[in-house]
Amino acid sequence: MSFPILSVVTFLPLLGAILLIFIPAPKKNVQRGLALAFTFVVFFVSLALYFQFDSTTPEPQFVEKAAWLGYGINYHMGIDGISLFLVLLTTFLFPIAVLSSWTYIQKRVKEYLLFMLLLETGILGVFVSLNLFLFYVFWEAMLIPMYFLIGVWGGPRRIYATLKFVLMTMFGSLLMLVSIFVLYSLYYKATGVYSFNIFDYYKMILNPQVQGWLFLGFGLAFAIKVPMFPFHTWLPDAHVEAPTAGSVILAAVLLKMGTYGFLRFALPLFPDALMKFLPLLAVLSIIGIIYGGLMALIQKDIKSLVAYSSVSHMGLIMLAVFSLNLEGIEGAIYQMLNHGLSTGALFLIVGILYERSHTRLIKDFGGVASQMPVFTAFFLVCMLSSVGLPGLNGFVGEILCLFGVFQSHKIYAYLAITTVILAAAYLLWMYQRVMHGPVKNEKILSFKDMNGREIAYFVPIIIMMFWMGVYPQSFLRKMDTSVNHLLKRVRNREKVFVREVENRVIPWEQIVPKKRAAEEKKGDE
Amino acid sequence: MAAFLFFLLAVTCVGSVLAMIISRNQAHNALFLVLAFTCLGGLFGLLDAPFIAAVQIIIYAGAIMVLFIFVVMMVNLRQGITREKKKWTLFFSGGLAIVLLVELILAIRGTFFALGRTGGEKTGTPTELGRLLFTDYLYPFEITSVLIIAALVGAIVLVKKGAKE
Amino acid sequence: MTEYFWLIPFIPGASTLVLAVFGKWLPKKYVSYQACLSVLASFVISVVSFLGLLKVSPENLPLVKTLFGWIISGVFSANLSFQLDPLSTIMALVVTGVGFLIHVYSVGYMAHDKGYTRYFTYLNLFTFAMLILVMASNIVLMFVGWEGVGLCSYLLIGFWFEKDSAASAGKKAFIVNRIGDAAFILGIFFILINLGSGEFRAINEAIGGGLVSQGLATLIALLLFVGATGKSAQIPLYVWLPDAMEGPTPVSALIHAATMVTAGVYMVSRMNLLFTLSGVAAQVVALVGALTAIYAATMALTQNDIKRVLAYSTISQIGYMFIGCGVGAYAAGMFHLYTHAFFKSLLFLAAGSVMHALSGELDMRKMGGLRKYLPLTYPTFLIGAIAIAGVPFLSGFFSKDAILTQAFAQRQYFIWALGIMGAVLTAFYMFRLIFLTFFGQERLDAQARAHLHESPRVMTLPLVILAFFSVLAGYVGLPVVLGEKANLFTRFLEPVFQPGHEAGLTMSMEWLLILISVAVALCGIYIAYLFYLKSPHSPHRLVSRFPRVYKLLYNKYYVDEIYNAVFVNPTVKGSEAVYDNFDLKVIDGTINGTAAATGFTGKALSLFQSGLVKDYALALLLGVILFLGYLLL
Amino acid sequence: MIPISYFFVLSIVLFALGILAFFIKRDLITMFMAVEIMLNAANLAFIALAKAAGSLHGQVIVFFIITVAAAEAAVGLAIILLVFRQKKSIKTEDMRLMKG
Amino acid sequence: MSNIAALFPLVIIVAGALLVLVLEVFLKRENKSYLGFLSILFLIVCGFLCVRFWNKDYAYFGQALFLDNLALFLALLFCVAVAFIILLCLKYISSQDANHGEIFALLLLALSGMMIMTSSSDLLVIFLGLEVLSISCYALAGLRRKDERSGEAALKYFLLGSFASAFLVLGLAFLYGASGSLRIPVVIDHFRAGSAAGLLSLAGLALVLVGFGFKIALVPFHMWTPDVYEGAPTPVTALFSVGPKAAGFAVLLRVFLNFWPASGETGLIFWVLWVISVLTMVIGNLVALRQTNVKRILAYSSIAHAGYILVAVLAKDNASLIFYLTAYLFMNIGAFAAVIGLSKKGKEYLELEDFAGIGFKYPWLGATFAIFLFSLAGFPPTAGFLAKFYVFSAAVRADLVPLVIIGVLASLVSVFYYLRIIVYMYMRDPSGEVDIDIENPALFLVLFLCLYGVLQLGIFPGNILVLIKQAVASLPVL
Repeated sequence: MSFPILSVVTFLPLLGAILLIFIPAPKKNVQRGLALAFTFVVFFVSLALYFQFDSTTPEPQFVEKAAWLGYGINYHMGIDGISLFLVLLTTFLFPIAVLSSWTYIQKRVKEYLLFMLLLETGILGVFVSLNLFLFYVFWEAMLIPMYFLIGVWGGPRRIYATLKFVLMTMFGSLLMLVSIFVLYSLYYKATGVYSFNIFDYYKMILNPQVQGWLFLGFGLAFAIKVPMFPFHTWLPDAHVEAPTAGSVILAAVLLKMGTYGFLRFALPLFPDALMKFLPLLAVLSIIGIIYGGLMALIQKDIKSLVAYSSVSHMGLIMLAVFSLNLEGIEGAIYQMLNHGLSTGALFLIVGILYERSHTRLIKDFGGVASQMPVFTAFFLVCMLSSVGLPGLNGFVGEILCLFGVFQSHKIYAYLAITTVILAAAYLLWMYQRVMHGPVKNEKILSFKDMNGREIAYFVPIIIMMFWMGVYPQSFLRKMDTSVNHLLKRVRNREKVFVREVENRVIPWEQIVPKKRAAEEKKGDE
Repeated sequence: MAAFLFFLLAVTCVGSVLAMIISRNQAHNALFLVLAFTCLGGLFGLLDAPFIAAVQIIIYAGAIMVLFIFVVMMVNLRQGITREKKKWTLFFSGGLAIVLLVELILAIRGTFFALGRTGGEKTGTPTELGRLLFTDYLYPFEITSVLIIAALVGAIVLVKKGAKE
Repeated sequence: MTEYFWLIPFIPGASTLVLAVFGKWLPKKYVSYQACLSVLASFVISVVSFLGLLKVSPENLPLVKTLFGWIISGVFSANLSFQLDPLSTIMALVVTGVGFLIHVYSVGYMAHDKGYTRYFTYLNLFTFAMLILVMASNIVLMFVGWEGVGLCSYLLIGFWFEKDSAASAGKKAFIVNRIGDAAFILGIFFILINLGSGEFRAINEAIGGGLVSQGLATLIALLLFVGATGKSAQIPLYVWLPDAMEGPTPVSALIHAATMVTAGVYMVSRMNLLFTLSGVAAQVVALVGALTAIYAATMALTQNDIKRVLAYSTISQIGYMFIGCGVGAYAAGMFHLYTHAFFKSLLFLAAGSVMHALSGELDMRKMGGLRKYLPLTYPTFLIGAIAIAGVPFLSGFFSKDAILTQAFAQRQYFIWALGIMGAVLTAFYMFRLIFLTFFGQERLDAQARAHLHESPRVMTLPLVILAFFSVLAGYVGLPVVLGEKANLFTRFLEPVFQPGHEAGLTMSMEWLLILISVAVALCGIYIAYLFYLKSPHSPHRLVSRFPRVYKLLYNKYYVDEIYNAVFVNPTVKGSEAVYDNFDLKVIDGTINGTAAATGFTGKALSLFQSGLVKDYALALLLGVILFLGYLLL
Repeated sequence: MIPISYFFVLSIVLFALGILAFFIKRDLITMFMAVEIMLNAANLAFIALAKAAGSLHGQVIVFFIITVAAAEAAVGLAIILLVFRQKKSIKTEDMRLMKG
Repeated sequence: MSNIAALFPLVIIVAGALLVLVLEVFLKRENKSYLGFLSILFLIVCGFLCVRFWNKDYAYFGQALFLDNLALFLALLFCVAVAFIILLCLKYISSQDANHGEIFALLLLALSGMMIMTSSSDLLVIFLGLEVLSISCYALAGLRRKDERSGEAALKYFLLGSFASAFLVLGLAFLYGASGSLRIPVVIDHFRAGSAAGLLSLAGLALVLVGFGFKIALVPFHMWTPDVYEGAPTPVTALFSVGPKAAGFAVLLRVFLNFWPASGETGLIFWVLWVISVLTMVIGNLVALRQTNVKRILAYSSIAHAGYILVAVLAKDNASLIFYLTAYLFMNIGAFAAVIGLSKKGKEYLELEDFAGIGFKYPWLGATFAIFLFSLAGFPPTAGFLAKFYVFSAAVRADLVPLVIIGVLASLVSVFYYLRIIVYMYMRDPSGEVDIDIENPALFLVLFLCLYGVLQLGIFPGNILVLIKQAVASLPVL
């Protein structure tokens, strides 16, 4: 790859932000247009990643490496089957986010868009960097724009929410920083070479004691980000207060950084520690699933309801990650994308309602469906995709996750399956209270149905939902090699979760194409 | 004889310091201080440092104390200022001072006996010191000039009557 | 053109897509044509493929068409692939056939509804999903259809969402179904892991190859059956079906009588090897079926709402089907499913027509003596009633009799007994319905009375056709007594159901059983006649005799109330309590508490910053002393 | 001849007394005097040690320290004067505009 | 090599000071600022010399004065800092009536003091340098003669300073008594030998440490800091927070870094410093939490930063220490510059409430201030992050993991109060009465330069790192 596509994708938004500075404040539409244009370009460029991605090699691709500060601190980027789709998800959602805040944000548009663009750069950087230092830089830098987005354009309790968000996240990530230092010095002492290169660290075999501590350091940071059960309370606050686009990005992409962190760092670096903590983590995830679901059931604010539903969904994703088998992890990654789409979409829905009614309390709605038929249709699809209805994206991820869990621990699966019921319960109930029944008050009578812009940014999401639900092959196949590779790395030190092919009936010939069957074997040896 | 002199000076010195602590009148304090410093000068003399002794008496007992007196006069408070009333501060600081004393004694106890009754017989005559001052200690000597400029400027800028004052 | 059978689901699917996207701009007339014709088209194809299937030799069955790999990851693999075999063909025929008629009926019934297009979109979508369900060649895809029909039932029940009751009913249906589905998914997982594939052929081969232990079979079978109880409204998950009557009547006819609710039966028959392999599961199925049959029937006795009566009767009839499957007479079960599809949808549509006539009146106490006003509705309704009551020479008689005979033959006397009792009740409540509605004096209120009219042709025509089938459909499955080869239906299904060891019953025994069931039916009808025509006051006497029993039945055994008290309310209340006391107080409390404590410490420390030089010096001195002290000691 | 260590001890005693005075007195001028005492105590130590070491360096250093003391005195008294002009007081406890 | 040239930088600065003093007499009040430009001129010359002398290792007066790369680098740093301060003063002195030309002279003298401190290996010289610095600082603190706070600040600084230096002198006496000299090499050799007078010299070392600890505001010798910072004229405060700290740490580097290998007794000092750095980080940050005066907040934050830097000392990582000082110089002076910017004639806005909403009202001022705060809080991609990063990673490499954990948690606390300022600037509605005269090119020049420094050091510090490596190369590596 001569063309530094990853750098371009990552830093184009930054460029846009810089340009934005020079547009005079009154020209709001120019600013919006510029931001939109940049996010679009980024998206189209990033599409190239998908098409040129070579799904046969687990090695990182589109690699860019350049010396930076020395002492192992390099500018090192690259993506594999795991990060590819997270990058795409990000670039896909940002134009939508910008569009969604076209009229929603009226004051300080310029700064708002500025921070959105900065945020995109930060997030993309996290997903593409292979150098731990670079990763951490983006991981932290990303907080700043989010801090402003919530704090400046947020709701009444925005300051509390944003400080809580930043401080809790930093609490985790600072401890992670310490662990990174320890890794760094360990590697140095072991080899006499300074390196932050994640692949160098993969080569290290640490003693379980150390692994345990380091895993705690990393794990805490990611667990807070995800967020896993006891660390989840920043999420509802942040979501409720954040502006629509903020919530969308927060739910759709930021949370994935936690799960991604587990996949990229915590699992392969500290397999022994992972095995030690696995039960704890699994239990926490399960609690998250059920707890989140129950809390969502009784929320009075739609946004916090969706927020708690994310807690539940992310719990399932984490559980699937910890199932440590191909199905589970592919399901987890797939579910990350789904959650990104459907939860993001749900927040957009809430945003649309909010723009019309300036309230998010469920009790203030009722009978909206009769006023806004088109909106109803979109809402319905998004909700169902979040419920995990077959034919829509949610189902594919959910069933793979559950299947993976089921394979490693039946009991976990029995508990996790409740999400199927809970999700239906809280979402349908909310949907009924908001959309159905007689028209609640005359305010609702004045609601206008979705306008062209809103439809315009919803259609792509809906299309993606169906596509991912009907033809997941086009995504799953790109992950196989990378995930297998990851699993090999985890299992090489730990045999517990290795599944031999022998004790299974070889799948029906037509089902598994020969090539995949071969890979499957490779994966398991 | 020397011993008598030493004890005399030491006692006067300490005594005058104590007196200074007790008295509430700055002017008296200043005078007590002059006395103490003079005694110190004497002690320096006992330690074969006649030149320093002279400097001590001239600069301190002379210059600095005069400065003090001036200030005292400018400030010129009718009634003196009693000592600290906050019991807490008093006892605490007193205690700490004693502790420090003990600690420092402990610190020097190693050298206490190491130090012979008499050191070398070098006497700090002006010529001797002058030679040192302009050879080994030339640089510090230069620096002191800077130091004094700084002090000068500082003092002036702080208390000079500005145009509109 | 049999090989194009995979088109069957996709024609309504395509129609759905068109209606969903462009429906806003399409004229009503066009909508109705497209909707009906799409279903008709798939019906035609089904017929063609059925005829084609007759020519295929059993060992080449089933025909499979794989479109593409759908979800494939590791061991988890599911294709988008359809299969054609007698079972799926019959289902396809029923779905498309009855479906078509109901579409046509709906054109009239919904003519004046503002959600016309939406309605047909849903209806097509349902047909699509249902066809996927019945034609899927692997269990995962089947689950897709399974959920899909669930969704459609949700949408159609809540079709008039302005009514809170309708909305809640839809939600209830979906969630209750979800409970079953959770178990279903687990069943799927077990199959995938232990049998290596979800393809029905693979499953059958695995079972045939003895790869499945009995215990495992039982486990899977039971899990799947839990799913079935949800979808097919059996104990304990039947509660949603009565409420489902909130939906438009044709919907009740199509989804909640003819097709969707019988999906469970279809699934069990599809998995017949599994259930047979584990005797226990089959036993459970039979028992649940029998209990449901009688239980629902009792509840049907006291209802005054036409559609609810029919709903309970549906539940109980499905119970019969499960009895059939449970006792190993899958063919009989399917046979009853097939006949039931006709007469039950007939009944619903007729009921719908009655409502239509009475401008939406449902309460039987406000009807009576309608037979002269509804010249076409009345006879068709009657036919349906006779058919379901099990009067000889109508379809219902043959199928129900086949089931009961098999039950008896398998020495399931208890089950059989329950079945017989159920039969009495069935006959009774059906004719109670008839008598209250069409006979006796008129109890209509004025305005309903004012524009009382027979339904338009487009609605009555389907009634007639369905009535026709309700009479004749049974003759494809005559009882054994009329000759070994008499039962074409069973023979047609033989490739799917390995011929269960045919009951070694003597002819005389068979005849006896038949007589019994006939007698039962007739006496049921007679009691109804006594109660509701001869001496209209006897019911009240009975009620006043056993007020408790009546109240119990009238309130449907308080099951809804119990479920609410035991499951729903505790969940909600508990969650609220946890949210207030744990989430906000404990977790958030900890976080905010930490923050506050830190701030407080800072405040406290800043008190030392008193502004007094001496205190500062004191601190310095203290530092020096500690420092020295540490060094010296 | 008197043991040099006596001088040494004396210097430390003076130092401690200086500290004591610093804390006991309430007027800035005398407090500053106390600091001067501490400095001189240090000087005495220097001289004594120089004597012990038999070198003159100590004395030269003391010379410098005296200069420093003088300089400090100049600035210090200027500051005290400044403060007195502002507050019309030289009590320490009046010097707490800023705290916390 | 011995060369009279080694004196030049110092001489130039002092000469500058004198010239300023002379001219001050002839200038009218309104164009005192010429003096500022004049002194900047001298600074530039001095800086130029420092650059020229790089790698030359000139020395004079034996070891009493030598310009190794470290000394030069620091001198350069001080020149930059003082230049910034002077730029900030230009408008400030006239608008906040501290309108004395002498201020520039004093600044230059303070600079000379710092240079003396950092370019000598003779404790006596260092002490004298320190005194030059202190005395000019005392004067500078009191410059706003109309303002009681200023006077009070000067007083507190002076009293406590002289109190502390008394301890320093006693410490020197002890060291002298133990080793017979104040030349650092001699003292060290003596330590290495570990003679009978071990305790004496150890106590001496401790007392000297106290003296310097006072200058760099280590807990518990920090009490003066907040009050003095609050009272002193803001540009001067900026200098206080950077100059003396850096000089003091440089001395620590020279004097104490060399003692570590002689473990045993001096090992004790290591642990004392460990405790002190913990206290400094924790207390500095905690007390800052509830402050409402921005200058005070920055004061406490500077205490906390001293703690971080001390971690570098403990980690014996000279390079990261110097880098931290450099980064800190830019971000802290920048922050103070922003604070100064928020003032109008005769009025400075220093309370948090005054900052409400200014972020959007004065976008450039607000944005730069925000960036400096983020840098102080240690967010990437700013110098502050990289500085903390180097220090803490060095500390981990030196197996000080617990210290580092405490450090990062302390900095988490710090994040809160830095962000609190930003909360006021951007997330509160402006409180009407704040209006400032934005006409201050010099200030914006400083802001811009600091911003540049912060980002350059945060993203591409390459060259600076090379320089720093060369600078610390001259230190004995142990």
